[in-house]
Amino acid sequence: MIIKYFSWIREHVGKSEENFDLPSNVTTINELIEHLNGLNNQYKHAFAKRDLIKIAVNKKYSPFETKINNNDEVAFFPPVTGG
Amino acid sequence: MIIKYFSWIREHVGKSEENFDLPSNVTTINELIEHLNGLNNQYKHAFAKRDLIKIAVNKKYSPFETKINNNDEVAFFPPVTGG
Amino acid sequence: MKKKHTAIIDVRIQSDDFDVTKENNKLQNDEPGAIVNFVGIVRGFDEKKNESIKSLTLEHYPGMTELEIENIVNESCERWSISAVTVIHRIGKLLPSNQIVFVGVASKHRQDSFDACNFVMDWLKTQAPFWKIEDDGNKKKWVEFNSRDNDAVKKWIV
Amino acid sequence: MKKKHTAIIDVRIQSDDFDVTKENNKLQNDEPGAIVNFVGIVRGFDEKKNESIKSLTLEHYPGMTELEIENIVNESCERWSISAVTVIHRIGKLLPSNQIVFVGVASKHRQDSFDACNFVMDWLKTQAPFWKIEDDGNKKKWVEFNSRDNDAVKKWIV
Repeated sequence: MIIKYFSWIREHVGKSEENFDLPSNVTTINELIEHLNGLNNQYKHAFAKRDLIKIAVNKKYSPFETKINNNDEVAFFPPVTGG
Repeated sequence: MIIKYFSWIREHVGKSEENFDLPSNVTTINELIEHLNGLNNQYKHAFAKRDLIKIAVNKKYSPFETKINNNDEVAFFPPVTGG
Repeated sequence: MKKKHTAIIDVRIQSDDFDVTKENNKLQNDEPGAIVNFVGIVRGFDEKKNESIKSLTLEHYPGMTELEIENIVNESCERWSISAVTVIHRIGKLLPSNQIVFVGVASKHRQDSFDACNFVMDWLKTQAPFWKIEDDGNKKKWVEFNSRDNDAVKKWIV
Repeated sequence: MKKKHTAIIDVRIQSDDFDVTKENNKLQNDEPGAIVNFVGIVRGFDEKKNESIKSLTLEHYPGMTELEIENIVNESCERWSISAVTVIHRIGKLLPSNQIVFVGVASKHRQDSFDACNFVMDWLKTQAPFWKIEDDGNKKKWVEFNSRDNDAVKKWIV
């Protein structure tokens, strides 16, 4: 799967995008975040404040409970500040 | 007094502006219209439809009952259609 | 309670066309974050009468027009926080697709500009002494007042 | 019941500046009587933080940004009678007084343009994936989401 990071989440994670092989036991966004948090402290730091994290699955806003699979594009970003 | 006419009221009256000596027995817009109606049919025609006549006294919207004197500028026009 | 009046107000009645980009540049007083423009355009077709229009000609009441528009703009400055307002209304002969009226409002926060621009246009339509005569190529007809415009101002009467 | 979709829709994400006069000319499809524009301007001062701003830089989510804005514009075309809509949002580095966003809506009747333009801006502020980082000359700070913007969209939820 492709995972994209934007704004300060990108800065915390240290990359804007990564190709990621989704483990078979990871089936939701919530589980993906838990999995990433286990990898290193950068992810932990990025995902620390859940209420400041927005999620898009295949470029559509999606909740933490969304089911995902290895073909999805997932993006994490803070609340938007354009306009 | 100066009387101004606009749009189709101007066309009916046949002039856009006139200098007019207000007779002493004419003290309101209503009386002025009655007085003008007595002068000729052009005024009568212009003032026939009261609900289509707007009045300004000294460039301010004013009702038919407004008191007027010989120093005033009075204007008659139909509902506005700008913009 | 009335707001402090510090808006820069510019009201112009002119036969010349206007350029929205230039007008917006002039509205950039006091660092606005938002500018809302209304531009009215002459249409080539009168739907009510099902007639095409070759041209229209606008007359107005010099002196009173400016006073009425300034009153409306002043009222908008009391209701909303605004940094600058420009109103331009053209007179004389205009052709379909020509610009006829411009209202530009600058403010810090966008909703003030949206509401004030809407307010100024609605009241201008019912209060500013302009009259249009339409020419369909054969005959000329004075445009009749549109009762929709009386309905439009009701939303501002509280 | 949904309105027929015949509006011409143009959504652009670009680093280049835009010219409102040119954009308005392009909006003159299907003889509109009314065009309403919103232009957002970069301010040189952050009132919340009481800090001056030297520049800001915008990043966005290519692909999703366009989808989100198109969804908002399509929704506006279903709610109001509109002939054309243009949305331009700039990205990259911008300086105070620079234009940052343009929403232009053309329609026959002015209230449709006012409401649709206001609607598109309100939803763009809460939904379109853009993020601003402000530079005050010493340090850079990501702009925080403004809760006013969540309040602003409430007026459209019926």
